[in-house]
Amino acid sequence: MNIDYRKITLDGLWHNNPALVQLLGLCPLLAVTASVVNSISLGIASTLVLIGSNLTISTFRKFVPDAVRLPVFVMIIASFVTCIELLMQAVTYELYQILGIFIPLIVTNCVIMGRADAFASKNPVSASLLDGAMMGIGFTVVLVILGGLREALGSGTLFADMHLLFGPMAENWTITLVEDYKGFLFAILPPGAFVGLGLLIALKNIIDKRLKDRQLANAPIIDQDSGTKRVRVTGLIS
Amino acid sequence: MSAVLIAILVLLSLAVVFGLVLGFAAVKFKVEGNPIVDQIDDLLPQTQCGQCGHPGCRPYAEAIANGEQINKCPPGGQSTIEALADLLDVEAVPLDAEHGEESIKTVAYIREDECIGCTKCIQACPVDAILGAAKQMHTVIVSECTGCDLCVEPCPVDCIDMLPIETTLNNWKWTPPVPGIELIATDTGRTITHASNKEGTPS
Amino acid sequence: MALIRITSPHVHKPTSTAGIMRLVILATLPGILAMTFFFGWGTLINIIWASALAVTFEALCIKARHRPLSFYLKDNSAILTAVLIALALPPFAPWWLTAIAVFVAIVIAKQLYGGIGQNPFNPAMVAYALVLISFPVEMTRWTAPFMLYGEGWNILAFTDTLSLIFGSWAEHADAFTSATPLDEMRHRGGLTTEEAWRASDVLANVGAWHAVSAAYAMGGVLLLYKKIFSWHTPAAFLLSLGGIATFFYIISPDTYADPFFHLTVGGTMLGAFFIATDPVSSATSNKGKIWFGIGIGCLIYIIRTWGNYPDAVAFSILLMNLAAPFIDQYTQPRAYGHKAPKRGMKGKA
Amino acid sequence: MSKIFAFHGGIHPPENKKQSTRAPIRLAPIPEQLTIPIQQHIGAPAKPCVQVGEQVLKGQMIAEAQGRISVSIHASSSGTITDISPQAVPHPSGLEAPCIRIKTDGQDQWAPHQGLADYRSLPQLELIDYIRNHGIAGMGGAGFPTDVKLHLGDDHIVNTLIINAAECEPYITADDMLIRERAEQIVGGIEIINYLLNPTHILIGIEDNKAHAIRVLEDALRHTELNIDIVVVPTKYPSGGEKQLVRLLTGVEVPSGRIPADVGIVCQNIGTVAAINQAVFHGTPLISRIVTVTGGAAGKPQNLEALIGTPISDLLETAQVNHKTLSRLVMGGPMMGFTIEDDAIPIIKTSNCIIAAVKEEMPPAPPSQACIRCGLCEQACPAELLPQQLFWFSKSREFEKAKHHNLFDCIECGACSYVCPSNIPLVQYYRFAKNEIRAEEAEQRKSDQARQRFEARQARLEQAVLDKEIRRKERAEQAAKTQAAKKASNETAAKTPEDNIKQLKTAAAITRTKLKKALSALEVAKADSSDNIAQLDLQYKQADHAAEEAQKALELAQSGPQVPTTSAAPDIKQLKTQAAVARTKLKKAQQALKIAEDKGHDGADTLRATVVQLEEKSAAAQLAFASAETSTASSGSPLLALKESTDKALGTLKKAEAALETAIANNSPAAEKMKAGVVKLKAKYTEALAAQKSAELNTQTTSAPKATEVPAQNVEQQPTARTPADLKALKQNVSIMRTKLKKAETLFASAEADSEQAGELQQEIVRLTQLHKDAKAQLDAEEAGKIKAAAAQGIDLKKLKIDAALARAAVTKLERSIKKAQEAESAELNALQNELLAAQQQATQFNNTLSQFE
Repeated sequence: MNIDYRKITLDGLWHNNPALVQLLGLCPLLAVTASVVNSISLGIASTLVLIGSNLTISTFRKFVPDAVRLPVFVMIIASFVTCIELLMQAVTYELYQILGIFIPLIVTNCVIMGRADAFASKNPVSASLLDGAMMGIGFTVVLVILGGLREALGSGTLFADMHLLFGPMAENWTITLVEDYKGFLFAILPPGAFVGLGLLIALKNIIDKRLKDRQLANAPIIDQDSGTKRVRVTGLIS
Repeated sequence: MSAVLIAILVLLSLAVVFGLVLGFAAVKFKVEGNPIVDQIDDLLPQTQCGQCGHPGCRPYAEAIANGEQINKCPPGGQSTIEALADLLDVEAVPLDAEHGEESIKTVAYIREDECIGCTKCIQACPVDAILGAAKQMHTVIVSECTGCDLCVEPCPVDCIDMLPIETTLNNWKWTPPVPGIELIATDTGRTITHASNKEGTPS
Repeated sequence: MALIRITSPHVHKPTSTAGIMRLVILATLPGILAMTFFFGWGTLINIIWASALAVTFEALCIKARHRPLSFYLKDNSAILTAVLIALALPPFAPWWLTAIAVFVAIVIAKQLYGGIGQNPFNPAMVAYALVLISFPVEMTRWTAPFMLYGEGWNILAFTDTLSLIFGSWAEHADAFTSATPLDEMRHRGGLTTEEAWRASDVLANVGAWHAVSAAYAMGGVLLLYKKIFSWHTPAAFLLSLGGIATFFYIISPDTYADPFFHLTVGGTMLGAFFIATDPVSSATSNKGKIWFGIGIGCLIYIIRTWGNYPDAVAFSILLMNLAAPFIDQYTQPRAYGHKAPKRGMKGKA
Repeated sequence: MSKIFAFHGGIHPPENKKQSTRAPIRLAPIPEQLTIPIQQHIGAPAKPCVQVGEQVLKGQMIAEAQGRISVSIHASSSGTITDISPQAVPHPSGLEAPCIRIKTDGQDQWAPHQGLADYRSLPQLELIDYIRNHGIAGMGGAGFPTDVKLHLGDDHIVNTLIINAAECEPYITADDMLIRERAEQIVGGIEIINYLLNPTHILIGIEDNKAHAIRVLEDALRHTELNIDIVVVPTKYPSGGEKQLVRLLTGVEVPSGRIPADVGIVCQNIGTVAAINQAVFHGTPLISRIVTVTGGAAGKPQNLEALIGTPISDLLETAQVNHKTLSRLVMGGPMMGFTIEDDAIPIIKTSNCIIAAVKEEMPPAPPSQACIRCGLCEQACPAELLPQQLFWFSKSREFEKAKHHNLFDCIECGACSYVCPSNIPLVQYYRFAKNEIRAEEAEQRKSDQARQRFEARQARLEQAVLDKEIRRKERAEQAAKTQAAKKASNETAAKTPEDNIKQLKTAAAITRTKLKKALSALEVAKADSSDNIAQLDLQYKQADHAAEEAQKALELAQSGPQVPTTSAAPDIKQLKTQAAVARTKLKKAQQALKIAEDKGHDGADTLRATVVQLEEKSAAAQLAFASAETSTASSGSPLLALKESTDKALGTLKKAEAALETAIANNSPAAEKMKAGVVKLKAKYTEALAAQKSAELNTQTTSAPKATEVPAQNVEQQPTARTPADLKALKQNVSIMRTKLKKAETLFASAEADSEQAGELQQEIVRLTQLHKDAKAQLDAEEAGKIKAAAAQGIDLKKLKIDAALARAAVTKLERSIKKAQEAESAELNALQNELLAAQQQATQFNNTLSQFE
């Protein structure tokens, strides 16, 4: 079987981006993207689970009967999420507390379930692994951009509290965009996340349209071989 | 260790219970056939023209149900594509030009003094809308003709024309009003084409 | 003689959307005058500033959407939105606050949804709610009526007001700010209503608020008379609010404010006559309008009395805007020749 | 006074009615040309019952009702029918529809007509038929045939009759003026309807802006015994809508999708009522109506009584319309009327108003803005719909939802469009949506039908394949059995009838050969007169031979009654042919003789002798044929042999033609000769056909008298009828008989007193009638035969045409393939081009021959 790795990569990052195109996993996406650090941590956690689950499911895909695949997938995903949760408790306890319920909620993240069912259960291990990684990265990127947007608008900073994730060396990563910023509460609140995501999707559509237009302008006009496909319904009465 | 054991046991028993439920459901709610084919077939224009690459409308309906593109039916045109998109909950795509273009509705007309009575068109007509016999001149039952133009090609003397259906007082239709100025460049498409072939309503 | 084919009807009532909008704007005049009289030039300056911004934003959006500019600008809807926002904001709201509000109203709440006639929410109220949530401090800085009047009824000069709005607010802010009667009533600590009335300066001056409300009501009655909107929404709105207030007032006059208070302070009258009656975002049928009004009235009382915010007209109207399509589905009038009205929606939603 | 029940919505557009009520109703002048559409009503179009060129009188029926829902149409004035063809008719589409056009003669001469002295003496059904025949259709709007509404008494209980005089549309005052000036007609009409429907309650609904009319009507109603209530309703559009008026006057709503009769109510327009009165009391059909001609461009706005079919231009002229300021011509009211582009469009039964508007009074609609859901349309809708919802659904083509929102309860009154501040053409959207829904439904029906037919066809084909398989097996079995049977017994087949036929065929072939020879002889004779004698001698011999053979065949036929008729019949045919041939030869010989005599040849004597002999032979052949004919009964398939011979001739002809083609293609020098040969062959073929024809003729002539059992003297009297193709004689015969019969009849009439003579005469008349009848029958049969013969000749042309078409098609196909070959730069190009040349030649050849024949 011929696997198009380039296509898988591009799909995950852009064409079939889980957050911007598939609109999956919106619950954590909208809830935790108030700051960059939250976004990064949730993104990484989701990506790890995604890679792990895709790998496992792809490996065992031939042994799982179709009728019971969903319970099996849930089991696998739940195991990985539990691992991640325990890991975060151990390493970044503060962050774990901030993200709270959204870490366990990764179990129900549609991105992971969706990729498991749509891709990993039908494709070989290497492709699934790449797909999990790319989908995860695509998801994380959107999370981070949205988080940055909201953090900048809402509290006038960027990369605040990064030490929660990266340890003491990240203490002074914080960038203050506007001194003495009063804060724009709307951006921090969930409605701001909705508006922000909407704008991001719009932006992606604009870029896509531009790309397509350019492609059309450059593409040579291919003469279509038309009218060859017609099939006669009726034959001779013999 | 006992905690792990208990967990495993609990999961096992859950698996057994749900497995039974699943097994029961698989037997009890088994779906026979595919009802969607009938629904798709209902939306297709039934011209049986074969332009989609299938021998008739029903085979195409079956193909659509199995995931074929919905834009291969020129007689149905954009409205059929939209109805199908609506039914199947997929995105409406423009008509595939490879299978032909949407044109005005026509019916076959046999120039009767040129007909030599070869019966080739009778054999070609999928809906038995041509009347005639060997060595006798043929004629088309206009009310039954679907305009599929399958009869045109077999005619050895090229005496069949596809004539557009004439507008009379009985089948005349009001033209849609020109959408106001609220129309923007990006939502042209269908509405514009509808508007372009009309005359005289307020603009 | 060039005869053309035109479909009937061939005559048309000389009304226009722009005319309706203009009339509504005119109907806000008594309210504007009253506000100016009691709270100084700030309201007027805000209206002008907001209108200028609104027209600019509207024009930019229309251009960006490749639509005919003058055709859309002529319908006066942007100015009406701006006037309503300016009336709802505190008279000395800083310039950027008004700017954000107008931007949200015109760009996000109206044009992004498809422009005039397409917005599910009242743009002015979306903007108001957004700035209220985002900038609680600025939004509660009202002035007390007559506070700007110095000795011998000299109102704070126009230029001073300008610098107050466009200059740095912080320097003067505390000199002028005061809570609204609803704030006072809500944050009165453990006092009974009776005690609150006696204790609060703001509540003592509540007459000015009553006057402003009366001015709005006047404009509303004018629109009613002109048949710009039907009586259903405002009547249902005011009656339900009054009814609930009366009910609770009778149960416990000490805990709950009297119905008259509820009807005549805050944005009640402005909401009842100018915002809830916005046809685009409200229910359609007469019956639907009644339910719509009742919903707003009830929500206002609930939020004012038990919610976090002292006034609730904006939230209530937005919530009911959300419910309007649903109400429409279930309040279709019975058509001629039908036994019962049809309910709900057939076909795919 | 009855109570008034309000209906929801409605609007108050400016009335503009005063302008046209100042002057009394005036008769419009009779136009030069009347254009009367054959469909002026709902239902089936009437069927024209006049011919172009026919003279018609005023009030004469020119198209009769067809089917239950239809009304007849009458000439509006006397004149000549000039045309029955599609003309522009009053319809929003501006399309054309079949119309009868009458060129008036200015006499305006009435056809005899008479009213009913006492309509109560007629049964109700007959009275309704009477009304239907007088072309009464609803004059308010839709033009529903009135008789159908009056017929309702049978399956509905009618308790209320509503006379609609509301006339709610602005500008229109036709009904208003009708009441003012002709109230007594209305009362009379109501009495007639009352007799037909027998309602318990009669209401006249009239808007309060017609004070004068109300007064007149009240006065008029004093003279009637009926209990009629005038209900004055407030002026509001559309209170004249049927459903709205029903609601206004009775408080009852007509259920959705039903008619008022379902709730016991019948509505009639006041104009219709007056028309019924005129029809019943005066016998005048509906040929004119009152039309309001008004509008800003009209110099003298007024009501005109115009003939149905009058072009609008005439009315505009009468009302002094200023064509410079006229910007829009509306037929009907400003709310529901439609614009017309052509002022030659005629007035029809439903045309109540023509508005010649100036630009200021009906300005072009400004561009529509976005809907702001202001709800004004909903407040105005008289059907209590949600116009803005319907608008969204119609615009986005969500017709299912539009239907759910009661789109089909919309009466298209236009009130919503009138009030819309955003100038949205709401009602236009609804009309469009209704149209689309109806079209979609029709399409759905059609596609269902197509599916059924397709499936039926598939099933049939499958069945056919199966059947064939079964038959094949059966045949195989059968064959095996026969094989076995053959082996068992060596049987000999009796082929007597077949032999007989073969013989006859040979005979026919021989005759044909002779014919050919005779022809060539004739040609040669023409070319060279000196060789006359020898040629004629040859002819004589041939004729002799033919006659002998005919004699033989005759003997065979006579002596063999045991021979089956099927085989004997062709024999007779042949005899006939031979007789005919002999006659022809005789004639030719006579001609030759004449020429010879003129030229003073010595051979003239011999020729003369030949002619005499030929005469004898011819007579003998004729005799033989006649006797053969009388001896055998004719049967169904006597033409077979002849047909076969014609087919053979055709075959030869075709072969020759093919040969000719190849010759031409090869540029052979013999081509010219061959061409001549082909022409000859064609002639021969034509002759064979003619023979066949005459044979057919004979069959008929012989069968006719036999079928009618002619008395003996009749046969004696008409021996000429026996000779074929003597149409003239037959005709004469018939006319003689007719004259005789007439004479006898007159005699009989004058001699009535004398009973004895009368008896005799009567017998004579009976006999003569019989004779006349027979002669006529023969003549008819003869003529029928002729027609058939003509058809037979047609076959020839047909075949040729087919060949020509095939050749043409071949040329086009070749051209196409050459094109392809050119594109592909194929090596076959040369070969193809040659082929094309040949095909083209062939095609031209055919075309030439074809043109000779056509």
